[in-house]
Amino acid sequence: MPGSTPVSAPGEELAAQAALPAPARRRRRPRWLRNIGLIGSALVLAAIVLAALAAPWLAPHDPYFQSLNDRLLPPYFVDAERAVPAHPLGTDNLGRDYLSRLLYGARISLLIGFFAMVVSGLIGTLMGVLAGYFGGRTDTAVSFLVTTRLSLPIIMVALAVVSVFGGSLEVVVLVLGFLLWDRFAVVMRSATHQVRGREYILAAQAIGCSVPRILWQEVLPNVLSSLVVIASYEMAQAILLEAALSFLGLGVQPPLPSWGLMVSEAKEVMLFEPWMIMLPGAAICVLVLAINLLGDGIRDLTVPEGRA
Amino acid sequence: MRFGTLAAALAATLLATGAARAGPADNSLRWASDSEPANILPYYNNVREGVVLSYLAWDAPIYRDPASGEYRPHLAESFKLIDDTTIELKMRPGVVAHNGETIDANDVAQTVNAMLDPANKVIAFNRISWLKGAEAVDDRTVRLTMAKPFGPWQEYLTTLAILPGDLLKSEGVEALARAPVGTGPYRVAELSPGRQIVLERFDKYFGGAKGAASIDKLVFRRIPERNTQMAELMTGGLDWIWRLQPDQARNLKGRRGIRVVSGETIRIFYIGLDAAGRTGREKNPLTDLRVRRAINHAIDRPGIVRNLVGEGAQVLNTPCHPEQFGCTQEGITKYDYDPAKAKALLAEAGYGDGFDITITAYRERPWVEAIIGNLRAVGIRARLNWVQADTFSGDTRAGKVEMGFGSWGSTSLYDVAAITTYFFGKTPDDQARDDVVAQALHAGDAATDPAKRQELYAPAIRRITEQAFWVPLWTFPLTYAMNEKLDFTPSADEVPRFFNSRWKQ
Amino acid sequence: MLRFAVRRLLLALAVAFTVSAIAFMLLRLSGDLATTLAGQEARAEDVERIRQQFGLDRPLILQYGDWLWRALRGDFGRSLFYPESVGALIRDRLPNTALLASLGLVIALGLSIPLGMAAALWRNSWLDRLALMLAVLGQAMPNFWFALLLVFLFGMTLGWLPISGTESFANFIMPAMALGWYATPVLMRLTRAGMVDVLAADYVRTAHAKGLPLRVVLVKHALRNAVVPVVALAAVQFGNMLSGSVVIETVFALQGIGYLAWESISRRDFPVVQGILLVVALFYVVLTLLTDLLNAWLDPRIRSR
Amino acid sequence: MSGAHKSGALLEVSGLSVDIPTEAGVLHAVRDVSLAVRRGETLCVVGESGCGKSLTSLAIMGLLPPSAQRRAHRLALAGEDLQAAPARRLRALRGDRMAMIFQDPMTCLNPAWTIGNQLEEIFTWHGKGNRRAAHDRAVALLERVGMANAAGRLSQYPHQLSGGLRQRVMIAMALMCSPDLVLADEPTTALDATIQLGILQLLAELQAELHMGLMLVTHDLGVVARIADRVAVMYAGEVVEEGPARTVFTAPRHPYTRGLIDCIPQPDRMVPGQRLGTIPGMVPSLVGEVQGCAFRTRCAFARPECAADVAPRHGPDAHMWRCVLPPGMLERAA
Repeated sequence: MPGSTPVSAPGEELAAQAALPAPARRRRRPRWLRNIGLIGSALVLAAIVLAALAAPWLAPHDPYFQSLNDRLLPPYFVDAERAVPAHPLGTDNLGRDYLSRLLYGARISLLIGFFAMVVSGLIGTLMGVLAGYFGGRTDTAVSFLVTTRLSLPIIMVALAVVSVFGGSLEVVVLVLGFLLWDRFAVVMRSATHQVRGREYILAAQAIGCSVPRILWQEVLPNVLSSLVVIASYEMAQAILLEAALSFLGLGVQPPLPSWGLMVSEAKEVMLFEPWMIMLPGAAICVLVLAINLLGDGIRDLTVPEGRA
Repeated sequence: MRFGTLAAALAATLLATGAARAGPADNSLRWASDSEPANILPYYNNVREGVVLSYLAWDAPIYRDPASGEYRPHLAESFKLIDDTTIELKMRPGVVAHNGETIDANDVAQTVNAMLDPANKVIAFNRISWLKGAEAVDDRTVRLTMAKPFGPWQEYLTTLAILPGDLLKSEGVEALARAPVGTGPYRVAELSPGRQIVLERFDKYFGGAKGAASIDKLVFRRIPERNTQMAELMTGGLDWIWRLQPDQARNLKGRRGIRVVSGETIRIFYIGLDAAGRTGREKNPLTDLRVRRAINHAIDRPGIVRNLVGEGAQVLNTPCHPEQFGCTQEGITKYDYDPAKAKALLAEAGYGDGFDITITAYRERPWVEAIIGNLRAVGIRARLNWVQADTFSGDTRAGKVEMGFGSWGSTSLYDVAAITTYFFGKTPDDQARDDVVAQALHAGDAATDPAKRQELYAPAIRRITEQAFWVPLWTFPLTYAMNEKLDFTPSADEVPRFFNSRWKQ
Repeated sequence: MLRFAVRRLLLALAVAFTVSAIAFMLLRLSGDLATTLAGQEARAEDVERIRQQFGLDRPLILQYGDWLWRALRGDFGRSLFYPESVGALIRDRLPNTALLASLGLVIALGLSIPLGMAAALWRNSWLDRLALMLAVLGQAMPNFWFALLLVFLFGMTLGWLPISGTESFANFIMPAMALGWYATPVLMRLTRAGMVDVLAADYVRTAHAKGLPLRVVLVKHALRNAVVPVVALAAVQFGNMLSGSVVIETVFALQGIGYLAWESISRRDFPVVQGILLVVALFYVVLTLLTDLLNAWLDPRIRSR
Repeated sequence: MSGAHKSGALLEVSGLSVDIPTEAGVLHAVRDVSLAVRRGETLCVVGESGCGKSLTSLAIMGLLPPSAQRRAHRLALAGEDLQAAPARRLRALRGDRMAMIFQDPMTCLNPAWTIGNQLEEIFTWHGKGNRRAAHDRAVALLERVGMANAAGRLSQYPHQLSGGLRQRVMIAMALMCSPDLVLADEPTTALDATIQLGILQLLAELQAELHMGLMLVTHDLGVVARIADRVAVMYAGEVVEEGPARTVFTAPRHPYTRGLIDCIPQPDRMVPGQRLGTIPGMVPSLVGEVQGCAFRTRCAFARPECAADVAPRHGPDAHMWRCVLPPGMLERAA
């Protein structure tokens, strides 16, 4: 290990020092403003959300307008000679403007990623915390549910759901939400389990704190970092899984574009026209990176200074 | 300089891998497809690869020459109708199966009767369901009884693969499926579903109409991912792949050592319309002839064919492939691409503002999207209902489909009976339910005189186009990519005949 | 301990049969088996005949009951498509997927634990950022894309590894890389999060004060406490790899259980689906059991409860 | 700072500063601290929370958080310069020649390993002997620190022990390699008042018995009076007074020390466990430049010259203080 930096806790004294009343302290910008990752990711995320909202005004073309004679035009950065000014990012296999589809696709991907993550997060966290905290029968019941869920292949559930309900945005969100909660549950269970025996939880119990209050105040902050990691991961998962579902006909209905769907569509020509998969792929990467950094930033804010 | 060396090294590796695995060296052929028959017995699968393998490892009494379209005696020396429902086959003497068993009239009778036995749970029913039974008259003569007078009997006879009767009786169907024995030009040397099926040339093959095979060994691999197939082809791990999309074909074409061939097939694409109003929709636009014609005019078939379907495809105007027996192209109504006319027809029908409709589909999504785009342009707001193939069939039969985008390969049969009667003969799949059409088609099916059949079918075909019951879209070209040293001729029935292929020196 | 294990196994059986009932319903809801069996170009009357031959026209509950009754006696039936028993099919394909998933897990842990530790040690350094980027790239890149990039690099350009097939060990390297790469991000980030918390713990400072070598402090004292949630998740990831390696098996044409499951689901070969689900459910339960045991070993406080 | 007593000192600290960059600016947490501990001597460092006493001990051990910056004129253990020593050498010294006992025994033991394992590893890693020897030593020390069934305890996990027992384990752990110097950072603060005394007595006994240097960081003046040879009083990151315990108690020269002592009725007969009294006012911020005597804002005797830096003054008996007040000013008004 180069530098051989001993990494250790600064100890309580440091925290005490930092928390000293400071009449002489200069006025500084609030703490969150100085976290570059946080600001950067928030800005990127805001930009994506804005682009999604303003797609009708930003998009140079109707994202549904096809022109078979102009299909598979390359973007400028790939082949400046064949590219045309009307389609700076090229066109897809039906001659639809790729930039416009990317902008409109942001809407679907954001909606699906966010809400599917929220739904699965709520279910998974609740189950995991209950199982980890109460143990015993509750734990058995939850592991029964988790194992049942894990044993059911997503595709099978999706096929059945689409046959019964048909495909729509709401169905996609719910299907993904009900399918992706397992990681939340598993991680929350073991994290809660670990935290449960700690003295401060016992102490909180001993002084008669109500159980939900203990869970909310003591357990959640302790597992927040794991939670943020899983949440950002699941959001990316939801966005990508939507692509797979779209191909089964469960996803959003065409010609509505989503990034995941665009990635899947580009697969057929990825050996020859790699830019087609790279553009929506990069969009997903940027979105997920922003979500991750935002998660890290928020986490750093919630942990006392000097610790996180 | 260093990059040059590196590139040279890479090229050398590439070539080395290619040389080590390519087919010409050991006179073998490695081919791959995206699906495979779970059960290799001809009567127990319904995938195209299964048909291909059945041609390689088994034989039928007669063989249809893909070039001339002629029916030639194969396992049988001669074949004839002795009455409306009885076929008599004279079997070729001295044919042996891969296990050495002699194949004669008894095997034909045993095969037919065993496959008709419900206990054997045949899946590819259309190979056999036109027959009622078979009886061996002597060792070389067998009589097949048809369920009813059936015009295209010769065509169907080409798919009646003969299994070794003794083995079938002693081992049972399942054991035979695991250790298959046939009479074909190749014998199954290794059967490992999911991995590979290895066929080796059968040296005692009788030849017949198929002729003697040239390539020693055929290795079939199921590779579901097209990109992987192309990668294997480009590095010499495979010698032959098919079902390439036009964009893939275009890009593969320039590669060294690779030949891309497109071939017409008798598979067609169509949109079925709820002309009889079976969906029960109120104020159903599809029951209006003007709307059906408008839809026909609205779809830019030439444009889609040129840009998306690819080389070898042609615009289709009839509810059958022009190559199929009875599929007249004379006197039919053609609908050219004319959005203005489509709009006018819609306005005339009272749909000046267009209407909403569902289009159900299960394959070729980009094509469907292109069609939806065309329909939008004339005001028809089509919503895609993407389903599985079985749901598509089921829903169509249940009369739940408004517009159904489908494809039909007529099980490679060159006869209108395998397609038009299926869709317009008052069958559950018949969305038009037109008595005139259905009667004409059934009469044509039952007749056995070819000229008479032609005459009976023609008015039905004309009426279907005139009434615009369907939107015939285009024919489907198959695109193959292969090692350029392979001598391979595609055939329109979607059955690559590797027993006629060889390696060029 | 034994009671614990027995309870887990009972749970496994409960899960297996719940899953089998749900699966049966779902498969029937999602399409028509007779039509699939008969094939796309079969006549409607042929479909009906097949429906009768296979007994698919009987009430669903009877069909399920039949299957269950035989399954309870250890007979999981025969595939409706393959001329094989379900057991033989699974025996044939499970080892390939198990090897693939194990390799994938080894790669994932081999990448994620050191990277996650390094990222936690040098927090907010370029290394941390790089690891985060890799993680994001890993989770935002569709796995077929990454798999095909591997094919392009190692299979086509370098020619080091066979592109597809199941023939040799070399065939498993690229698929395992793709599978492992896919599981790495979340494990790595979880390791990092755990390490960040643990590195701030007093007992790690104690370990430093004891003058132990850095690697002992990091591995024995820090990592061991940080990996508890990682282990739990790794088990889930392993399970997911086992049943969810469809895409990878598709790209690399690997003869495994994932593809078999997918294929059987899409053509409603329910005896095979049921068999696979049963195996997967049992596997998850065993995996959870092992995870709990491992975590109990890692964290004695869990044990005493 | 008469060098006389420092020659041959076990621990020499001179001009030690610790700066911590915070978002508000650089926090001068420890400022120009000089201390010395001789073999067989107990130095008590006293002061309020946040005065930098714990950071001082962490700085000596080299266990500061990575962001903290340590500077010193001299930092030496038995004559060996700790600042110049490479990381490897420091690790060899830590645990072996100098050991530390932390404040909270509840969190300082690794929950994942047995007591025995954690005791033995320090012995074996420092090459003191094989596992057998480590085991015997661990049993002997646990017995010595007053744990019944010592051999049985070795296979127990920390969570199975009470806080008092855990601190005894921590003490035993510190002693595994017979260090020359033990730094104890408020070792009893986290414990029940009833067992604090026992632990401290144990520490004092062991110190005498093993003839170690002991630096005890505490805010318990009762402890100081009882076991200290020398006392260092810290305020706002600075040592404001340092000297032999008796001298400091009887004749303090810094008003802060006086204040501390005044909060206790009878310094000579101090009740153990007694907390420091309160002095009105607030500790100033140590962020940014700190000029002059930090205590002047709370000092009843503050004068204009207190705003300038105050040089340390030295009395006989190696007594040091940082105050401009002339002698006699702080005599008790009683």
